[in-house]
Amino acid sequence: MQPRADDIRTALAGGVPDAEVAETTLGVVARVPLGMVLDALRALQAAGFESLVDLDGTDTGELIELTYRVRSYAHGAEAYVKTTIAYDGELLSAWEVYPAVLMPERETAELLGLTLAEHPNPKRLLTTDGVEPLLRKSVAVRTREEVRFS
Amino acid sequence: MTPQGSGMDHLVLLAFVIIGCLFVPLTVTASHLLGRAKRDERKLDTYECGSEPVGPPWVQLRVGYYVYALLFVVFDIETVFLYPWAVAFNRLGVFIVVEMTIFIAILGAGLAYAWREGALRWR
Amino acid sequence: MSPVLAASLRVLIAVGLMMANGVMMIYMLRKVLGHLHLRYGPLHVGWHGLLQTPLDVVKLLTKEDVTPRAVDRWLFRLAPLAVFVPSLMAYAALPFGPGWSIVSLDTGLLYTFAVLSLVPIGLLMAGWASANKWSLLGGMRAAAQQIAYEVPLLLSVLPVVLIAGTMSLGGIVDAQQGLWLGVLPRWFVLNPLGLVAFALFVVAGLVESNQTPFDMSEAESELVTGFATEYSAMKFGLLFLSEFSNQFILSAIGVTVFFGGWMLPWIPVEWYAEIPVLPAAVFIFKVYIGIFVMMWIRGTYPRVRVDRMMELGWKRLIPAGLALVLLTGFIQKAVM
Amino acid sequence: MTVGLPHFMALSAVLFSVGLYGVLTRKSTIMALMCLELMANAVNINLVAISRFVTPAEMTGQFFAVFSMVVSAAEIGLGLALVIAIYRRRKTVELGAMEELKG
Amino acid sequence: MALERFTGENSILFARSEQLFDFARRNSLWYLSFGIACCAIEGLMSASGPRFDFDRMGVFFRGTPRQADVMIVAGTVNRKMAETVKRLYDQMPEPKWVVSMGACANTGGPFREYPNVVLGVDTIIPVDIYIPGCPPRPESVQYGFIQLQNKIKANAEERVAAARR
Amino acid sequence: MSDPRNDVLGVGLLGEGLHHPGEPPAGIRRVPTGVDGLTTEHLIINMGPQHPSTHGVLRMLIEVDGEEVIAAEASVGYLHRGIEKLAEHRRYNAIGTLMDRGDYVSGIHGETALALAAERLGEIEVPRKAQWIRVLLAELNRIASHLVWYGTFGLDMGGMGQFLYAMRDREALLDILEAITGQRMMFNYVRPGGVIADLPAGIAEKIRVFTDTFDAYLDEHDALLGGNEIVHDRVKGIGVIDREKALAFGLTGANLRAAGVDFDVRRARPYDAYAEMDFEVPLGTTGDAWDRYQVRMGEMRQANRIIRQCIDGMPEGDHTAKVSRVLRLPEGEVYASVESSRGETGIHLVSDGGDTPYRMHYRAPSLFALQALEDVLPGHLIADVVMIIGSTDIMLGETDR
Amino acid sequence: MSESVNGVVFFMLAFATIGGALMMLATRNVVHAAYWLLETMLATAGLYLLLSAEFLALVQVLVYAGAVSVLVLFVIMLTLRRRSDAIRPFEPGLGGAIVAALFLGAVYLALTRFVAPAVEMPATAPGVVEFGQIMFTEWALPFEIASLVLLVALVAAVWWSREGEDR
Amino acid sequence: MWGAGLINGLRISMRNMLRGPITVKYPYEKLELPERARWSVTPKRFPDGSPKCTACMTCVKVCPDHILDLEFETREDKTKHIDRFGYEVGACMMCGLCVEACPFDAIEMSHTYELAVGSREELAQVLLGDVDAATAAQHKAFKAEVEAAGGEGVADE
Ligand code: SF4
Ligand code: SF4
Ligand code: SF4
Repeated sequence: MQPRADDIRTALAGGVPDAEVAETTLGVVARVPLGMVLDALRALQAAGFESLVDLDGTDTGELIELTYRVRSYAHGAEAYVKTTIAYDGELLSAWEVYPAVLMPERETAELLGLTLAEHPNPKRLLTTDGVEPLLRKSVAVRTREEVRFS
Repeated sequence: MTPQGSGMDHLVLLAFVIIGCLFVPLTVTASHLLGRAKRDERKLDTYECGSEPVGPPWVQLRVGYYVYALLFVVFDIETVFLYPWAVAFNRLGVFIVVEMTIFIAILGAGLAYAWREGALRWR
Repeated sequence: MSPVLAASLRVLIAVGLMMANGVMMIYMLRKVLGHLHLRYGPLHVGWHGLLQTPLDVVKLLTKEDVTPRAVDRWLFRLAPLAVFVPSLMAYAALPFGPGWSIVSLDTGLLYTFAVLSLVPIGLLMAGWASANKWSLLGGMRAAAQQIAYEVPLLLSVLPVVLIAGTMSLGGIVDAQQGLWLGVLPRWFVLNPLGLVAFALFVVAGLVESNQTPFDMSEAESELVTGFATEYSAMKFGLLFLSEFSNQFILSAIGVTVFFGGWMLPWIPVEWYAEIPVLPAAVFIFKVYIGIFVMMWIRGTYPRVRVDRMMELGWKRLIPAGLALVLLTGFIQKAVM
Repeated sequence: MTVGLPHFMALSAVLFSVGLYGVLTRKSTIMALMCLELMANAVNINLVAISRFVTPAEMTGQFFAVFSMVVSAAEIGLGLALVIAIYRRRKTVELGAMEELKG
Repeated sequence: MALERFTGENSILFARSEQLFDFARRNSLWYLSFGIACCAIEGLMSASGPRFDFDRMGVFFRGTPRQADVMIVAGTVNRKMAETVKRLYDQMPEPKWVVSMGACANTGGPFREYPNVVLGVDTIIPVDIYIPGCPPRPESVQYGFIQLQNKIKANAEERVAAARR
Repeated sequence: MSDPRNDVLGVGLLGEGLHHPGEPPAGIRRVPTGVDGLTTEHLIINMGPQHPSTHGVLRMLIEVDGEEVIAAEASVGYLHRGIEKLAEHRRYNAIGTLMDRGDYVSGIHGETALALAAERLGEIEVPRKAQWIRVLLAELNRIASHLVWYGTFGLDMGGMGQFLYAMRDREALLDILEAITGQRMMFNYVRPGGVIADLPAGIAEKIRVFTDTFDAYLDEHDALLGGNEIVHDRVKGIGVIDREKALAFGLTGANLRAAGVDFDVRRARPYDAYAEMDFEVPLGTTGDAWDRYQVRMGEMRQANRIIRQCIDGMPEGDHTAKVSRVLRLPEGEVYASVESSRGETGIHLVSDGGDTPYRMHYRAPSLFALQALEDVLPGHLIADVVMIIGSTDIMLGETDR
Repeated sequence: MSESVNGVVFFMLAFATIGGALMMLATRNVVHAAYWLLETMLATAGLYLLLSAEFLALVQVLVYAGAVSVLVLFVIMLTLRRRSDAIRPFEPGLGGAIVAALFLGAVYLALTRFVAPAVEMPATAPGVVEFGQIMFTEWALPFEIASLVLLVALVAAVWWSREGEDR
Repeated sequence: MWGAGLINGLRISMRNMLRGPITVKYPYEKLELPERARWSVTPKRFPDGSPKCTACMTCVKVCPDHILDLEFETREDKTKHIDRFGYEVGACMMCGLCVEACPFDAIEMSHTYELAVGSREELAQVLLGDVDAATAAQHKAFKAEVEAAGGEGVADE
């Protein structure tokens, strides 16, 4: 089911030579620099990963780590592409490779405070204007005192 | 006019119009008086699923059924003429069938033409 | 001024009928739909919920009447009237018994259709005046329905007019007296041509009375409430009432034209003279059966798409109607 | 008060002149067509009234009125189709555009 | 003057008609079908479903606020939704009531720690009945409606009593 | 951005980019006739957030010309309530309450996805009985969810009967679910390590009665909607999301299978006891609304079959593994997904070793279906819009999270 | 029915007809104008009823009120760009007014000179049966011609509408 | 044949009509809730009427929504006095986590679902007010008593 790291490495070898590919608890993960994400995704798509099924971001405390999850139905294989981006960094949209990122990108950008570049519809998705990036670790949830009403 | 018969009936029809036209404002006014109104500017906003409407509705709207309306005028008037025909049918000779066959054939030809031209398609 | 008084009296009878029918039918609708859907419908307000609809009307009377800012004020106010008056007038020619109609018109059938054809224009008025996109589309669809189904409706009853030789509703009922071959009542629905005509009538009538599966103009799930979206309080009540009244009228026309009107099968007409209210009771009973069937359909079917409805009308029903009329003509002349 | 033929004729005349006035002054083709309908209507009233008073049994006027209705229905159908056709080209429904069309 | 005795604010006729109207109002509570979240499934769908059948007591849904008497706020109201809720409430004609259904509408419920969620719909619009639960059973909602009817009745009686005084 | 309309709208690129109307779908004839030479103005209509048929709070901005949709844009977020964020502040056994409220008509699936992720990361062995119970509940819940879809799908078309009949069956299911879990919708039953309680006594009989009657009822449902010519007329050829589109937009679940892609998480990477179950995965061919309908109806049949197997073969044993009350997972990240009623529900769990997740991402299948809608809707009529939305069975609770 | 009622009815209908026509010209909103036209048509149908031309009245309602007004409304909605287009300033049009007034004057003169043949309205009027009989015997040919006229109109209208396809 | 499905549809709906309503007429009839049904939280008591809660705060900490709120005083002898055991029923999601967590089986999910109230204030309940919290000794005694009676009926979770 899961591809071996080598397969992914070969798939990426042409486009993104400096990708670090490893097998983790997550699966096969290719870490690529931010600028190479599109190349990596393109390479993976060429290698038969037809569909992108997920994209999310994690605020690691210093950076934001993005995880793209691509899948090949033909081979029944799955791989992850990870990259990091600075706070308030500019994320290049991957929608021309995988249109599936259209909304997840908007969501991630909005909730983690990134800017979208070359996205066809870079509006906010979930919240109204002026809402802070809620998924950042720096944004606190309401405290017990704030929510209690009695 | 005749005191009995249709003249009276036609008067009743007029009474229908008049009383109907009185009845509606009456009920609406009654409801106006009985209802407790509270003036509120936002209440008067146009409803559009809870969002702010984008642009007015009175634009130059594509009425996809416009060609139907054209055909309808013609067909309506012709269909109406079938009624006196049907009523007089039993009282007249065979020629009436012939007449009507021609009539319906003409109508059918029109329909067929419109059909062939694609006027019977939605938009 | 007695003629004026007499005329007004007749009209008031019609108004009363319409109101009573409206209230009754809404109650019935909710009851029938309830039971069709494994529920009860109104149950706790009054005996078996009988007070439910009257109270709804009272409530509508006491609601605030909102006239949104953007509407075309005059037309917005006028529209309930433009819808209500025609459907009220349609009661005029219905034969509730031998010679019992509010007015007896030679052209009763055509008259009823003519006044009903004004209703969609009122709906279009309501839709346009509301300055609401949903309403506008709803009003447009109401008019579209009319232009597609007026002609089939007119055509569908034509064979009966032809056979009966009259288009007075009373006359059509009279033409259905007696028995076919000594067994079957001479109702037109039992006549093969009449049966086909009836099938056409059912479809066209459902459209004309805005019933599911042809209720595009208010299409709850598509256009919110269609033309009535901006209407509140009694204006909405009147629109609603007319809607139900139209349903009654079309069912009544169907009963009159195809099901022997106020007659019961196999019972000689003379007997009716003995029991005065019987014809009216029979008539209304039959009409309500027709209404029940409409509600049954409404509780079962989804809605037809609006373009399909138009095409069905123009490409199927109109040719079929024309053919049927011609065929009836030929057969009738041949038999004569 | 008895209503006779002259009443109807007067009514018809007034209606006709209102229609005429409209046709002559309205710039919008649609309005002009509507006014034309008004004029046809006025004529029909006249026809029916005369028929009722003069030839009640033969109903001649009524038939004339019927054909007049046919023609005016055809006319408005055609007229509006034309309006649409012109509109498609000129993007306006003003009468002036029609004249341009001639040239 | 004489007329006043029959129609004035403290006449018996006024009291009687007011009672009738309130009887009608509380037995014909049409609600706006406005499901926001999970509660909608219970409060609006199951409620109109065959098992619970709110239609029995005259409660049924209308698609547009113009014809509704009650707004059931069934779900979590967040900052983006607040505006809509307010607008729809405003667009309902008088007299109107609000039933806040479920923990979220009452107080923000399970999500009240999240800054984007409004802490109870009563911060936006006046609420008449609060129904706890997450989601409340349809019966709870029905109980809520009975409470609402009682409330309307009590208000009416108060008004009539005030008129008599 | 040059389009002046955008200024009025403030909503961006309506009608640009991907939202270009594609080729007309098979069911829609766009042969220009009649007045097509007219350039008419377009209306922009807000469909939602309060609309009888957008199932909750989807706001669809549609641009129509007459009744034809030119462009569509989905605006979501009216139900954004921070499930992902709040999960970072909840202990592992309390996150289930949030997951229940994500895809709220099939809560078990969300709970299971989370439990699977936690188990994978913590390497917790789930007892066999717990696995079977999970499968049983998942399938019961799948039927309940599909019944809601079935009912509302018909409701979108204006039919009422099927909705209420579906609700009848759903009530029977909810009774069972309530007896097992304690609540009708928000179960909070599946936890890392197993399930919170064993099946109550006598429930097997109840379920069996349900499965037996449901087969007949399901046929009835299918006949009522699927057998109706009006429905055929409205559904066939509408809203085609073909294979390419489905893959491009990352669709999963029934929407993907309707396009003919044979992928079901239960089959492809079996979790819980699915490897032991015998079931088929219904597939469509063209990916139109009718195929989606068929696939979902088939899924209900299969679910019923699985339920029967679960009842018959329910193993003995513990209903939960030994896990400490305050579960702490080792540092690391995992991804676990389940086949929920709407598609692949995935949980991406990042742990820093504490008793709450460091980050939990919830992959919502509806979000992906929603993006495809923007592409599919243009070219259809308004009447079709609600139906296409209905046929993809999106749940706003999970798109917004 | 007494004659006075008859007169009252006539004047009501006449008022409605002419009032409708005038309002149609006076109103600044084209949609309103269409509805005023509708009102005029309906009042005219009432006049026909007064003249015992029952069938004609129904034709009037069905065709003018039912069909033509829908068509007119559709065309208005199709061609108006903006609401401001729908509302246009009142156009008095002096020339037209003079022509119309001259015409009216002429008619008035004619009417006053014209001594109406002392015909009373006959007590009975033939019904729709007679109408049908006469129509299909004496007026058969014109009738067929009328249907041809309609056919031509239909074909032309469809053809014009179709034209858009070419471009 | 075209139309067969339509007729069949009518037949199905009629058949359902004849099956009869399945409605439970709520205010007059009530559904029986299953054993496990979880509605509002209520305190449990010993047979003598004193509460079982020991004011250990476990439930307060475990509740994800911070619904519960316990104010108590500890006396010198380590016994506790509960001033107010507050419960915001209006925000409770009835998840049962607090009941699960309570080490003393001192609270339970009741079957009361008729909770609608007319004001926000009423949404906050006081489960226990101004009572002495149970002590470990009390629990021990109770347990012994139960075991003596055969251990049936009051089984701990
Ligand atoms: S109260 Fe509970 S069920 Fe209701 S909307 Fe909130 S989370 Fe959903
Ligand atoms: S049931 Fe859940 S939400 Fe309610 S008090 Fe207990 S832990 Fe808190
Ligand atoms: S209820 Fe239970 S957990 Fe909560 S404080 Fe009392 S003893 Fe502790």
